[in-house]
Amino acid sequence: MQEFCKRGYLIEEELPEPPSEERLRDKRPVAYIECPQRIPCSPCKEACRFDAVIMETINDTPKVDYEKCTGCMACIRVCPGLAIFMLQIKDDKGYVTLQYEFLPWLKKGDRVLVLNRKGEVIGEGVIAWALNPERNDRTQLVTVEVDKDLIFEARAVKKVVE
Amino acid sequence: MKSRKIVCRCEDITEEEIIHAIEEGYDDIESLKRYTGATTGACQGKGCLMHILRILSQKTGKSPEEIGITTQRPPVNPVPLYVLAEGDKE
Amino acid sequence: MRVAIIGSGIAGISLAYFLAKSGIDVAVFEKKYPLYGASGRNSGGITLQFDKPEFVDLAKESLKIYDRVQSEVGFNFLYRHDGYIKVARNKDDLDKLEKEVKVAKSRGVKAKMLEAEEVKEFVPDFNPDAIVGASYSEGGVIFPWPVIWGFAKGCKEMGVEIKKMSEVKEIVIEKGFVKGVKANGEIYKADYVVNAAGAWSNEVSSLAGVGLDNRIIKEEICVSESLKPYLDLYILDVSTGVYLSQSVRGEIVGGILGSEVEKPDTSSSFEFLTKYAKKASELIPKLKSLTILRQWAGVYDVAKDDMPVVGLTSVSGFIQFNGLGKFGMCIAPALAKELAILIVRGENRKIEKFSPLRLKIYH
Amino acid sequence: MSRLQEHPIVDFKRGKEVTIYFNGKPIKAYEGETVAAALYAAGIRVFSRSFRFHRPRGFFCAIGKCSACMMEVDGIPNVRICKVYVRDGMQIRTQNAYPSAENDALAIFDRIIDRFFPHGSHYKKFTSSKTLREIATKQMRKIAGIGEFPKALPKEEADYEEINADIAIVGGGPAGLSAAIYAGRLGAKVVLMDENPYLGGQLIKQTHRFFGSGEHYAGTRGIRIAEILTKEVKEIENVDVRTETKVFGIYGKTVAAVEKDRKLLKVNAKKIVIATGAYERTLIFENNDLPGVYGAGGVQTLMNVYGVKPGNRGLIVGSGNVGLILSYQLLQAGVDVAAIVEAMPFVGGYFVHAAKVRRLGVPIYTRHTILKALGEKKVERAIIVELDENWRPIEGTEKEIECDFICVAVGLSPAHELLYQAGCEMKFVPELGGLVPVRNKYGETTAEGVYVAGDVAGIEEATAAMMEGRIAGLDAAIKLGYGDEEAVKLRDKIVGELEEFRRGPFGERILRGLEKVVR
Repeated sequence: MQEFCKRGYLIEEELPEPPSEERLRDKRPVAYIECPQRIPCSPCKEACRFDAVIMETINDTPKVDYEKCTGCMACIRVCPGLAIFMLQIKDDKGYVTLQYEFLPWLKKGDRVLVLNRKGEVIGEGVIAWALNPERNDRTQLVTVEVDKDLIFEARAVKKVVE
Repeated sequence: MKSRKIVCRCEDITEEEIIHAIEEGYDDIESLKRYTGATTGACQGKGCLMHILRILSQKTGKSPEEIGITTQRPPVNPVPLYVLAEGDKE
Repeated sequence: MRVAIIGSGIAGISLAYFLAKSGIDVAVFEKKYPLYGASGRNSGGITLQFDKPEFVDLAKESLKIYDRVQSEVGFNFLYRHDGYIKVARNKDDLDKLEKEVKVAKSRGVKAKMLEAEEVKEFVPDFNPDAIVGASYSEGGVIFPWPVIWGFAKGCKEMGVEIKKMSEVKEIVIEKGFVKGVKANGEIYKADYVVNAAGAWSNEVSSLAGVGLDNRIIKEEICVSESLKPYLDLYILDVSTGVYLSQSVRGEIVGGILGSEVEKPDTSSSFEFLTKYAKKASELIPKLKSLTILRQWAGVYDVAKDDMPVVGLTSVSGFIQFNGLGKFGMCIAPALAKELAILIVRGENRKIEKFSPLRLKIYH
Repeated sequence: MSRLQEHPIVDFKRGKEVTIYFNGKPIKAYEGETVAAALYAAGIRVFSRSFRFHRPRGFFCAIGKCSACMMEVDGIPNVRICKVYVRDGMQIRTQNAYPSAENDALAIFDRIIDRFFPHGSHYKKFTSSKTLREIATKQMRKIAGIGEFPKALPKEEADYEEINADIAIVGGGPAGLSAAIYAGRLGAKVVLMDENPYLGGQLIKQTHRFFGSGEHYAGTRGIRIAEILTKEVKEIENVDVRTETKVFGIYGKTVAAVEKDRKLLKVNAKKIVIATGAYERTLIFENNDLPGVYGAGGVQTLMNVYGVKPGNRGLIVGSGNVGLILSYQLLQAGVDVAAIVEAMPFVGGYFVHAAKVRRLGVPIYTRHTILKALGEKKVERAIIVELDENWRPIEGTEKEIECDFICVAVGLSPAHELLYQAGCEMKFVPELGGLVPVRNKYGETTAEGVYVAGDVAGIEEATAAMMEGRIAGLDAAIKLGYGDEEAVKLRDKIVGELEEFRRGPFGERILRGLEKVVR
């Protein structure tokens, strides 16, 4: 059984190969899928209209062709495992879009705590964009603005309770 | 409250008591069921049959297949008499 | 002298107890597990009211034996001597009860007829309009499981071996004499082999080449969920065959007297549930608010003339102890005591009338 | 009050407010809630007292299968209040406890009974004389027994109906629904029975998005899949859907059930598909019967169906998909999760489910298990302990966990009873979760005409349950002469998809189990 199953989170060496700096700085975000285990699940592949998610059989782990990925977010809308993150860099700011399914819903401008894969708080961030949950069957997509070096760390947010 | 490991919730039988009954010679599943009352209560074994099988298997060394299980009788859940009576088309 | 008994029901196990007490070397061969047969499936009704005087005497004697054995082996059979009521829904059945009450009283048993209304004194919610009359006699409810375990405990303490999962496949006979039995591939030498196999007695008898064609009766029964004490005595509706009692643990145990089947079959049926629910709730309407927790069935055997089949056969050493019908719990211990005497001494006039040789066997 | 006013995924539609009486005390409730959910929301934790030790027992399975919530309802004894819906003015009384289950004088039994009446003493003590035995037996009768003899006749009028059908389907979860839809579409006369007022079985409690393939609604929430399948089945008029219908027995090809607790339903069918799912496995540890120790399904029903918070801070035992998903669902309901303990050295369910809760700060202790639950009448704390390689607790590694409920999510066991009644050849297969029937690849068991589909055939994903349901439904209808080669092709296509679905590492264990039972 793979090491990450002993911990419940991925560490540096186990992360999928990252998109190029150039792709990250494109004006369209790119999908980054942290789904290392061969499980029978294919909604991300079936949702992608640009064949950017590669899976021969339903049990293969999804690989993203970062060039083909248009950042349309079709995959992140349906991922059952909440394992997909849209990444983008602008100037010295990093943007991570993740699935959020908690109350109270988040709004643009909300200040949030940013947590890493182990649930440790690694800083604060601001919500740059938030999809209305009703438009994605109660899975809100939110983009959190963080320091650009944290886009491979920031994996969860919690609303700062004023 | 005394610390107990409850195997059969309906008849209130602890793991220790099940093991004690097996050692007393009620070491086949049907005799163990009748002597301890396990699986004969309100849930008819839904909560404890698998544990009885496991404990018997550990104590006697027999496989669950050899041990077998108690006869699975209708009704699967309790049935009101006044409803059943309606079906008597004599 | 060594005796092999086939069947660990009330007949086989009580015989083993009496033989062991007289110092005989006994082994009991049980096809499955003790209580697998009718003795583990009945509702424990004990009555002293019969239409045959022999049965009344045997039942009285058996009750005394139960009392003595409980003290000897230190095992409580949870017997409650709260009485036994038989109700009748028509005149003919009521007349039969009157005859039974006369027979019972003639053998010193307290028994009387009751008006329909009087049943309410024993059972608060009883519906007197459902019946035309009833009888009341001594008797009550015993719990069959500890009865068998109690006798078995006594037997084991006297060195009797009770072999579970040991079906007798062969009875060894040489020149008309029994030599032993074969089970699980091993021969057990014995001078006497006793056929106490209940509903399987015909099959066992044929292993010894002795004809036996007892009728096989299948009887279905069920329990409700557990309740505080409500019904103390045992009720049998002789017209519909429905009977009711309450176990010590609180379940209402009820069933319908059986009907003949080809071969032993203990499957459950839908029709039993609906008939039982209808007929039982006619007697006690509030039963309608109860739920049935489990239904099962048992099988027993009864000879063509409804009398027990007890005694020696044409094959010397092969002994019949079956055909007890639905009265096994009531009369087996007394018969076992007499049969033990027959085996030890070679003859016992008291049970002459139950000898298998009386039966004309057609098969 | 622990009723959820709002929830990210589920909108709780609360009915009209009513008042029910619990041991005489008025309790506020809402129509559509079960009595158990209403009492629980009112903070009542002790529902009954156990048979011998008079230990406190509370809400546990939530699906009417255990004995912990039996009470007297309007004079009728032994009613499981987790399956009874609130009605205004209901009189609910606890049983076998004086003065009440909350404060029971006989609770003293739990401390003294071992010294005076060790187990088996009801047979072995006070046996020397006839009078002593009779007194002992009389006392035993008084202490035994749970409910009192009924004080009232049932209110409802009983009814009876007999139906002849091509296919009777027992269980309206993902497997049963799929079987009914696919057999119904071929024209077969189908009767679909489910014990709940809603169809969808487990789906109704699964607020998360499903795995599997898009063709089987992957990416959609379990509760939405239930709505889709329910709509699909109700569009087929030759499928007779009977909800609140509890099948209690199979007698040959007759399926017997009770509909809405008042009608006896007898269905004579040519084929039977058994899709009754599975029960929660219980775990044996000290005080595992304390109110507050729940099966994961019980908590999901309470929280996701009736919108009642199980407590404020829970310990989850077991890290299979159920335990992991439940932890996430608890966080969504605003309930804190103290930790997840897992006896194996690694997480049992899908890694992504573990990652979901790990990144929200929930610790996962692998190689750990629960040693005991602590509390006077309900869970107040728990002790967990580390295990060595051969699964034995390591002295000194005990840790105390603050929590007010414990969810046991250590796997499911197939609901085997009806299959034994139908006479199917059964085998004990640990890889499939317990006792499962021998069958062919279309799900037909050794009992001719009796099919099996879903978790009752072996514990697997809902996607597999839907595929098995479709295959069984198609095959049963085909064998009755419905459908043409298209139907046969469709059935075999799905059989192929199911084999493909099981080819991943998570399918290995299932395939090993299936080798023992598929012929």
